[in-house]
Amino acid sequence: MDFTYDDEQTALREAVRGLATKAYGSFEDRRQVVAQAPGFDEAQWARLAEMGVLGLPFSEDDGGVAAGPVEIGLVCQELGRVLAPEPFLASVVHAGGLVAAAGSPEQRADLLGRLAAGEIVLAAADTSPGDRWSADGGGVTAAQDGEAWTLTGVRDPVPNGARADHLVVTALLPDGGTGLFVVEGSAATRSDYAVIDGSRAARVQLDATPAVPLGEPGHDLRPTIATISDITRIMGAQQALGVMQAQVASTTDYLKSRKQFGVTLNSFQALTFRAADMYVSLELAHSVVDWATMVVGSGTRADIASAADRVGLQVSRAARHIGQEAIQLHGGIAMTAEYSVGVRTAHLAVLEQWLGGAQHHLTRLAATVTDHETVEALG
Amino acid sequence: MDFTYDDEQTALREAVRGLATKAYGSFEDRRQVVAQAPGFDEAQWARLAEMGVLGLPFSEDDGGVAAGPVEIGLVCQELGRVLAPEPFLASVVHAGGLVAAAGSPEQRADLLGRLAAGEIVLAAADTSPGDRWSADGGGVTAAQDGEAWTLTGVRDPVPNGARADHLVVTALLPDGGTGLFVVEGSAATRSDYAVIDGSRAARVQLDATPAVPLGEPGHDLRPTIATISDITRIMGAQQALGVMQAQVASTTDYLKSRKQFGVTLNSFQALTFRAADMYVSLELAHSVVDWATMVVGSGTRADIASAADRVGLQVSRAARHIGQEAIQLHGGIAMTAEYSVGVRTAHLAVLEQWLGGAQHHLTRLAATVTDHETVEALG
Amino acid sequence: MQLELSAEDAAFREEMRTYFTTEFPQDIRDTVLEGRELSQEQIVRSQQALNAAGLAVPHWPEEWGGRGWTDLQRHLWHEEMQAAGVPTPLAFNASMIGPVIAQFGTEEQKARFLPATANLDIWWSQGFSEPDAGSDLASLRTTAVRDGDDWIVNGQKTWTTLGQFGDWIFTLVRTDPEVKKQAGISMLLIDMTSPGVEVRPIELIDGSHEVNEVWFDDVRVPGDLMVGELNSGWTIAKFLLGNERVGVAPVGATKRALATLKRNAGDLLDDPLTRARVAELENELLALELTALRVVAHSAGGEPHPASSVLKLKGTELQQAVSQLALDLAGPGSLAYGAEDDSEVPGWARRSAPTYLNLRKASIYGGSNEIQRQIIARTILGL
Amino acid sequence: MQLELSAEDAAFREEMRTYFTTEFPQDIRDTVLEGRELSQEQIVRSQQALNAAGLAVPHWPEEWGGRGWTDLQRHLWHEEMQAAGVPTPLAFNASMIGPVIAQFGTEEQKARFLPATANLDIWWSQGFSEPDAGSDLASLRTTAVRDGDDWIVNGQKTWTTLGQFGDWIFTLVRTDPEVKKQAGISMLLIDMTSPGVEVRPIELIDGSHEVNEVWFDDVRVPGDLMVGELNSGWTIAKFLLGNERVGVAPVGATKRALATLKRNAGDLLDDPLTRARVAELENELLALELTALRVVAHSAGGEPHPASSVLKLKGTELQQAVSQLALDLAGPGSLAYGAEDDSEVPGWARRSAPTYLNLRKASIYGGSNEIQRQIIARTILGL
Repeated sequence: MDFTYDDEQTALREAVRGLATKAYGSFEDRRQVVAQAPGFDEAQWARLAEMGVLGLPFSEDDGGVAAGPVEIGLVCQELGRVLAPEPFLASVVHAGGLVAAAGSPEQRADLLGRLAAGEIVLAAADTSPGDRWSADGGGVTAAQDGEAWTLTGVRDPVPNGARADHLVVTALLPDGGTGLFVVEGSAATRSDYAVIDGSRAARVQLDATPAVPLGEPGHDLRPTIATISDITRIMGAQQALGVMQAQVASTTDYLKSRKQFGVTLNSFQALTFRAADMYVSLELAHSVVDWATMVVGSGTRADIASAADRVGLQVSRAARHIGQEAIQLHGGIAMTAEYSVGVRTAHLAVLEQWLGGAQHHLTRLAATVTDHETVEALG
Repeated sequence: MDFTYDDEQTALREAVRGLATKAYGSFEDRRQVVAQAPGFDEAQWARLAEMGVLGLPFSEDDGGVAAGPVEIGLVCQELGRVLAPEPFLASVVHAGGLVAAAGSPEQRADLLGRLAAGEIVLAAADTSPGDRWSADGGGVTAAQDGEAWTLTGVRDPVPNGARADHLVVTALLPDGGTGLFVVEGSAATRSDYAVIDGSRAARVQLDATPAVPLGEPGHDLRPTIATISDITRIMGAQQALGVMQAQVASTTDYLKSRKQFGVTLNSFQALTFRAADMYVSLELAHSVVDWATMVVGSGTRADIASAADRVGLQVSRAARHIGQEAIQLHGGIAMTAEYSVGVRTAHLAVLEQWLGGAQHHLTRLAATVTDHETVEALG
Repeated sequence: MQLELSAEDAAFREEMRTYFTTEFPQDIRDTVLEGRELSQEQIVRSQQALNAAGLAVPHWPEEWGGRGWTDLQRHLWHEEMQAAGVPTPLAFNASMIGPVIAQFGTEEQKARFLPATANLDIWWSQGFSEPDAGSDLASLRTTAVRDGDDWIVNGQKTWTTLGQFGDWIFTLVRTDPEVKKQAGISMLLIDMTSPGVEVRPIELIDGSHEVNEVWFDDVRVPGDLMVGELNSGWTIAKFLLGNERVGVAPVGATKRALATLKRNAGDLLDDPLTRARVAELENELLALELTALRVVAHSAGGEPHPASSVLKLKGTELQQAVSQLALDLAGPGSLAYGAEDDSEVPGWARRSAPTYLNLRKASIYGGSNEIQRQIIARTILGL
Repeated sequence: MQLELSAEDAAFREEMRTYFTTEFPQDIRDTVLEGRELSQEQIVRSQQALNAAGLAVPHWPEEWGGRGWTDLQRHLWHEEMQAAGVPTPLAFNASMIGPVIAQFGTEEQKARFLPATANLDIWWSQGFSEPDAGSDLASLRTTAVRDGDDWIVNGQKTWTTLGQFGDWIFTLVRTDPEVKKQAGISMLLIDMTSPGVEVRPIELIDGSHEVNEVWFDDVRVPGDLMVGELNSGWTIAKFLLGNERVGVAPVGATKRALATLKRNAGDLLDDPLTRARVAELENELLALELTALRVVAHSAGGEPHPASSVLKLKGTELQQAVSQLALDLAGPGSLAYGAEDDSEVPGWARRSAPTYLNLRKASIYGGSNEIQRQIIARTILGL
């Protein structure tokens, strides 16, 4: 039982933090990058590839370095800390994760190799309008004609969908079950739009669009898809943790430096106590994020699903609390787009959707309370 | 639309406040009175009768003065303010209310006349172990033999049940439905016990115990019983309002006078802001209590039921908040039985049971949210 | 105690409801009811319609368009307006500078400004807040220095809501730097087309442009545009900010927002946790509305009722809570913030994230909730 | 990062679990598991059983019965103890005065007191709080004045938990009234059978008698019963109060309380709102337990980890929240507080109201939650 990074992990964190801070340590730089398509910095994407970050999760055969969830998580955390807009979570963790889990050796070597090299961007398209965090493929249907497959339907929102070179799409199979398909980005009808935190998403329309099945065609991949969604949630929670750490640090700094009524704000006990409560939320969330990340490394599909629910609930609640209090304790300045604090809160609101939202997870957990006597942290 | 007391109501309030404060303005006096059976002061009961308070709700024919819910409510509020242990709510509002609603003219004149005169105490027995605020009579069955009726079953808790001269008991009728019966207190097997706030309740065992039907025998009185329960809840909310007002006042006084670290506690902004939040809870609850009381005067059974749910939810939440914060802001002293603050919080916890509890009412209200577009304060 | 409206008040409410729902321009109401943004033209047209009906400035002196209503009647007017989706009259004009000029202005100022203010022929902006002041308004630094009969103004204001539409701005300026900070402040009316006035937009986190910085660089202001006595600005500002008892809490608008959300939610309301959240919010809104009624029923004379702070505090919390529920119900659809109108994601869901973020301001602007708690603790509880 | 326990720690935990669930006196565990009150005899017998098994004071110096465990092992010991319903060793002895005497005491004091303290042959009481001090401990007024080699003690202590059972009391007394208030305080050990010591019960709002006032009227205390240097009492008190990293939050006990409540709740768990409350509490308890593990895993040396305040704050909140859920589930049955044991209202429901009220103390005693927030704000956040 150990909650600390080892030396290699610490070195990786320092390296990623250095790269991320160099690019986005000044919030204005981030602001300019997200102001135009594709909403992130292609050069930074290449630098992340160079550092080996984009291939972290993938096996060496697939062009990666086979790092574990702790390493992937700390990258998410560091990127979250500076609101780095590069689509690591969407492209590497989620879409890349689906390819790694379901693709044939050739598909993995091709797609993941190019992804790790920073040559392409992938996007996962699994949500249709009205969907609420299901991974069952509804909204897009797959049709087969001999060896050829086509997809029809609408996916929206698809994070980074317009920029993606290839889309990894869930779809209902003709004989039941859900499959995974690769669609060329250019083959789909895509409308790019801004998300509230400055990131980009797209509506993706598929209309008998040619598609290539990932792995053996025609198999029901729902369990795989669900697990990769769960892992993505846990890594989204890591990203949120980085954001929340930055929120607490900014708020603390502000209370120490900002003067009103002739004194610094930390003279007002009502404010410092609220900062203390933010810290409590942060630390409790931190513990659950670390735990869930370790469960990814050692748990069964069911363990990972449960960990995703638990971290989803804890971090969604903490994100709401910390995001709102960070704005309130800063006052008006945090309402402006030029200042990082409010945008971080916007990003937390977006990450909640990645996580699945508190009530969704609470409902799932509530269904299980009579299945166990206690919830045990250690197995 | 008017939220103020008229001159007569104000005079009544002053009179009741005077009587209540004289008896229990010193908390030690209250403590001594509740320390022994019957848990209240018979002499004070007589004084309330003398002042006309015990007959307030009843018609003049029944020995009362036919006052409205506003008058009854302000009595509850004033008694709550000093934690007066006399069973006005249990005996006059609840049990008396059932007699007034269901009794024959003779029964009303007899029972209510003596109640108004302070000669007897009544208690309503409508709850059996495991019941959760239903008024359907379950737990006690009525049997008829010619003109004679007997009841069998257990009622527990029955507030003031051991002292009551007559018990007003709900029971399942042989042909279905629920009836109301009067049982001589001495005819039942009763175990008296203390409630956490110093009041008394009893387990009442009926074993083919003789009983007299209230009004025409054999009619299903569920709607009547439910409405009287709802009115009792609203009056219980009035009593809770008095308690909460006293809690906010005590807390404010304490923060102004108590010194720590060389200054009075109101130098600590975190504490004064929490007192401000207590005041907010109090005022919002006050508004709903006043409103629900007026609905008793002018609404239908359904309106009163809905008002009881709304006031039950609002006041239960406020009671929890204010009760807990009053203790916390006082610190250790409020944990002691010698000091009024903690006992007031205990009384609020007891009143929550009278009210029905937040979650019970929330569930009922949640069932209705799609029945209306908005909830309107004014008809 | 009496729950029913008097016959007179009931008739009054009916009159309001009828006007708002049948005579007022429908396109403007639709815009509000669907949660879209009003254009400048719509805001002006709205207020002019109200003014023509005698409903823009009912609380002003009767000589200048006021109606001599009771506070309860004003409350009913305000709630019916919100329930019908009619924009409330521009606060800077109707609730702020109008009453101030009526109270403190010269006869010339009244004649010059009040009719145009009521009719929104002049769009007023508010120039109080400054970058380093925040809740500590009295630490303002914008200066006005005598030059003959005129004042020369230099400095910067910020958080000037809708300043991009402003014709005139009422400002607090420091006219005596030597005295205790509250004592050296005056109020000046400044024509925003004057040389040296510059308005710079501030982009907010929801992508909106609703507040601005306003810079003053040697702006010359004629002496007859000072309101009230020299160095009496603080008194006037307190009057202006504490003037309002009616409509302090956005009760009607929040009720409407929740009702709309319920309609939009559809099947999502089958979830017992969601229903419970709605029920809890409806109950708290009822408590808030009843409290607002108690305040208007009790208020007397021109003094602000201290419970106004309760209304502001709880009112903004509930407004924010409804926006959070909308965000939660929108789910992944809330990401589609910038999607085109033909998106399958419904408009309410697409607007849920910006609305949630935008409304964080509600507990900051116009006296933060910390200031409200302080008022309650000090003024009401004596702490 | 590694979730699994090492083989050694897993074996350690198994050893603890086996002892607690198979060898420890069953009647004592049953009393705890059913939420009934332990008698004095049971508390003594419990600690003596633990001491015989080498499990009463594992964190003391090995010379005096300590085991040289890691913090993680102490955490596992503590959690397994709570999970099994084994009372934790009396804190006044095991966590407070024992470590203090071991750290600051003379060799004579160690030999005289430590074995008897570990074995609960001496029952210690704590004499720190005073009626007018509250959280401001350093403002204490009880005095000790030199008389030859002895000290004469006068004053009053309060909130002395279980003082009715106390044999000895460790006190903070003012030995120098002239200096700054923290500087003039010393620690004295006082035999509670000494002439002039009087213990008076304080009845609490749940009807329990667990705290007391202790009065000192010219109590003569031999000079060799001062712990540490003269006027070093404040340093010792800080050591004593900040000594604990393990078991700061009642995680295991609260988990057990919630598990028991679920079992008792039966059909009431069909209510989706109740299920959601349980699920939320279970998740927060998991977060708390994981945080406690992070703290023990990170702590090094004798310094208290500042996150202990997080554990205390959240731990007491959750403990209170579970007691509130019990009260809500008990419903009207919660009124039957004083009913006889043969009541049809189940025991857990009858105890729900006193437990709810009693646990309000959890956020007041032993460093109120306001003090914990202050420690977090100052020590951790530097505010």
